[in-house]
Amino acid sequence: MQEAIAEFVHDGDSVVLGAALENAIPFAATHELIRQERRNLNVIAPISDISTDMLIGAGCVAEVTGAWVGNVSGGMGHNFRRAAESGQPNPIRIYDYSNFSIGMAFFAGAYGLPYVPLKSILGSDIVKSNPRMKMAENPLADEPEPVVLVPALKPDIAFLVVQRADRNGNSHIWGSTGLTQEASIAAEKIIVLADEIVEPEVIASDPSRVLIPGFGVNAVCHIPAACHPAPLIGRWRRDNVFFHDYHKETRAPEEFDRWCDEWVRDLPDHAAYRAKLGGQLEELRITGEALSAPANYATE
Amino acid sequence: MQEAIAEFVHDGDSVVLGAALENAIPFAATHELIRQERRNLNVIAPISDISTDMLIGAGCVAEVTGAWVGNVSGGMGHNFRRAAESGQPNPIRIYDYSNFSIGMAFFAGAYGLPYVPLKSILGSDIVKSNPRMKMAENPLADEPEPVVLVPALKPDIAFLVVQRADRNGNSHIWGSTGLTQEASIAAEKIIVLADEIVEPEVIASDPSRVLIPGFGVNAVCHIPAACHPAPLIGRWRRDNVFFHDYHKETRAPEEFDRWCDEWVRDLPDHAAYRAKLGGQLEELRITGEALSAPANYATE
Amino acid sequence: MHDYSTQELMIIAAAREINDGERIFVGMRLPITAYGVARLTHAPNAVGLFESGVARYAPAEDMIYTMCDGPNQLGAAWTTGLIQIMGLLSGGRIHAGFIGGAEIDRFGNINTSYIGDIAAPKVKLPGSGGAPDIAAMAERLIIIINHQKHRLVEKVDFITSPGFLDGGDARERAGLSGAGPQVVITDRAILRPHGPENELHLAAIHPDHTLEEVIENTGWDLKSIPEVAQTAAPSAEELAALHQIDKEGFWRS
Amino acid sequence: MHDYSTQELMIIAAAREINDGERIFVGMRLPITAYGVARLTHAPNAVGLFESGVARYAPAEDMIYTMCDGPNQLGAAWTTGLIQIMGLLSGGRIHAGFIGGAEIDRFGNINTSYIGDIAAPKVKLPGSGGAPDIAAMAERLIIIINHQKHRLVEKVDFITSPGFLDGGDARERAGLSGAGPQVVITDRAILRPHGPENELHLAAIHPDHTLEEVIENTGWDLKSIPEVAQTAAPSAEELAALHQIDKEGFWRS
Repeated sequence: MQEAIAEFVHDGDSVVLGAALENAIPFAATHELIRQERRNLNVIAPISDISTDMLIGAGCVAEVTGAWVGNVSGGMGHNFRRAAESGQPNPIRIYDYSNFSIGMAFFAGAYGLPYVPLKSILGSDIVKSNPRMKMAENPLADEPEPVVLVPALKPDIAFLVVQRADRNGNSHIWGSTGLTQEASIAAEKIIVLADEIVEPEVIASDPSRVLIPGFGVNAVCHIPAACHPAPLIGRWRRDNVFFHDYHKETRAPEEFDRWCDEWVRDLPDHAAYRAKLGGQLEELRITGEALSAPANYATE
Repeated sequence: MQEAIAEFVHDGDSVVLGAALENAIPFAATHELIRQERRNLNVIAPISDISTDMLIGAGCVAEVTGAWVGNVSGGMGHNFRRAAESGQPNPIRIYDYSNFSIGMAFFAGAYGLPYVPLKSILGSDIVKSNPRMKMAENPLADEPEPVVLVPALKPDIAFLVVQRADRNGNSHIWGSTGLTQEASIAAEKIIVLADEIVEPEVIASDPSRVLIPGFGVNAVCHIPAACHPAPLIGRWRRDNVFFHDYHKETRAPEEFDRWCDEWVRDLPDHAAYRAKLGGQLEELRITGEALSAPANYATE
Repeated sequence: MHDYSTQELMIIAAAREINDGERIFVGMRLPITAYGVARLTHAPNAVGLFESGVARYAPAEDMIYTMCDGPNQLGAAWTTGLIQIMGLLSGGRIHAGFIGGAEIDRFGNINTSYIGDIAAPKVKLPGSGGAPDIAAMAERLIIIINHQKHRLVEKVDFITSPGFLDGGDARERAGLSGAGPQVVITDRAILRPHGPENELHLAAIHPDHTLEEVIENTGWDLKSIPEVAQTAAPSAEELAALHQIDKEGFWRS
Repeated sequence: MHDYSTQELMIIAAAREINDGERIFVGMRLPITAYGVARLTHAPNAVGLFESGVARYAPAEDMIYTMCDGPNQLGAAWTTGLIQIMGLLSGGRIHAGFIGGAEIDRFGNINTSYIGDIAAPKVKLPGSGGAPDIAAMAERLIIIINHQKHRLVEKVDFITSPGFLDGGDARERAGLSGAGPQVVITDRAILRPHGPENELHLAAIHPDHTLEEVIENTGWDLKSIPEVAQTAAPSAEELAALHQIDKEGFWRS
């Protein structure tokens, strides 16, 4: 993943880090972006728990495009608040969306619609505060019918965590996926963080479980627990304690710096992060089985 | 299914009969609509092979909304041509779409967008011939940028064929699905024709394979091979001979009438149809296994 | 002292707002428990939806911290994408949704975005999530909020999620299809819109709370509906259902 | 006599239009075989897409009559919905697409809808399918059609799928992003757009066919590019690949 980020992510890029809401968040990529000191990123995510807060604290972020930034366990994200309220460590520009409107903006970006006319964001001041959105009337309606025009979002790069992928990036994902498919297809480049690398035959045995086919993927990295402390269905439970600790240990800028040194900057890579977690991570590993009923694709 | 159609489908309704293109076409429902002599239907389907042609020949149709009407094996659909060219057995109104534009019209209907602005139908005379579509400029663009506004389609009822469902309508579908999900959700009512009825636990073992959840379904009918002569992945192969025979045996109105008596009107129900097919149907049954790799949903 | 906590009363009051067979946008924490109580008592056929892409019949069997946690997905009716689930809302298929907030005003508008000036906020709140979409498009909106003067304000600094906007028919004129906030459940009382202005009025006071206290803790000049009731105490059945769900007594204290 | 049929020559000419690594919208019949030949020869990393919701690397192993048949889905790279697959086209991610038609005109516009008047058509053709979307949005359009005077016409009665519209920069002015028809492969010749008008010109004549015959069977005054070539005969490798795919010799006769 070091090489993939070095090659594909540039200062100033718009980066989707997790589009599945509170699960499958690519924290391993968040860490590596901090270690490689990327700057002026536009972080795009509907909700990515503390991933966005970490990047802001580490000074990587110029813009935030999203629906919610914080710590689902602890409430606020301290770095996000500091940046928004007092420009520390640097001011950030915030583009507010609701979950459905950012979803439809990704959808439009993925599938070639220049914009979408939405009704679900009517009445919200988000329409006034986000300069990308515009009020209009439905030109096809006989009676006046207000709509909000939301333009397509086309990020530079999307990181996604998947349960399993083959070496070519063909990926299986299950459980709720939030905006994973739309955000990834809308992005110019896709980097897959696979919890497990499997033979191509495993993925090909169930092409309907493919959310992102390999032909659109720029790099596949095998990183177990890349989602930690977020959960991944059937693989890893959520590390609730870690989220609480982050909330307690990042109240002041110098506290965040200490946290970030300890958990990110002083570690060479995600393997070292997993080693540091040790038994705490092993306890989150899902070892039970609740298997899906098979689907038959036979032709004769 | 007789009861479901008697209760839920009325003369003049707009009906989606197959949205998965050339597979999983609900021919069993097509037959029953003919037997119950529904009239003035607006048949909506991107491509439904000979289903639409049969309904037109039987005098059930006033309007056709779709992208292609014919016989994939034989080319033209004779009844469709007769109705369009000479108003036999009755004139029909045709609303032409391309596949993507009808797909996005269903999408808009399903998810509450009043219309969608499309570029993929620019330059086609379909925009001129279909009065529902309208040329416009992208109001968010700095330079003039033409788009075609396509309004939402909200059918009265959608029939869909699924590989398996539980008694509450929770349904698993796999293989390519065309517009099944969007068309069904856009419809006011959904009737599921299940090739197999399984215990709820089977469906619940894999909620990511659910395309249509049961809480939106108005009726579930257990009809094996409801798709015949179209294929259903992992269940039934396509009956190519049947399509060819239909093409040969429906060239003139009286020929179609004979065909329709033999295969539809003179049969009381789909069980009788399957019995009439006998060994021809059994040869199409898929008995082999090419099973999907399992997905794990365990939580611990 | 009662045999139930204030939070348990709030949960049960929220459960009573769910009708059988309805599709409900459930949030986390208190509403998810309310949904569970409703399913076990008067609404066994309700369906719960979560914006991440989950629909469930029975609520999750184990404790969940986020809607994406494993137990909320195991045995779900549907695990899919956000657009499929929130699209049902946008498509007008959802009967009711729960939301909370940092501030609510007398027309039921909710702020979860900015306290103070947008350009230089005194407090930057986490943001909207899917709340604006729920507030705009669910047939009914159910709001849960703590009853404090700085939370129930005359006018919110920022309308994240629309209630009745400026009141009267402003909501309808803005093109919003859902009926808007039909109930606000606090730790002291229950408010409901009343009259042609659709202003939130006091509708019921929880046991052991007083009119004066409620008025004092409300940031606008709170009016009452003609006959203010006392919130009905939880029935034995309701409490049993709640205890069945809240095995560890998380909401009891 | 050659060791290949006209249809085999057309398939191989079509295969040569596919570059390695490209994403190709494959239609049924002749193009699907061309895609298979290209994968086995010079384009082993091409990806084939089918509008019903299928993407494949290797072509189907067994004979298929429709893109939805089982063998086209078994072992696919992706079986999904139409919007996901055609959305890639609309999103500008597709390098080339194949379409056919009942009529084509000198600007590469294609009719598969109405012969004669729309209101009272002489022939009602089956319609567009996804062809307009492919014609509008694929980077390049590859057209295959039988070379007959009533098919290659001065002006089509109805533009189902846009080529260069009225010629020149009309296509660009109409807002279409793809480069339009880059080649028309017939059973007699190969045409390509040429000159500022983007009119289809004769680019190559198949072996055993003559300039006079091609002109005579074209419904407009067909001009030629400066140096008209003879279509290169299939190489041994190309024919071997074709025979490997077309085991039953369906295209040989």
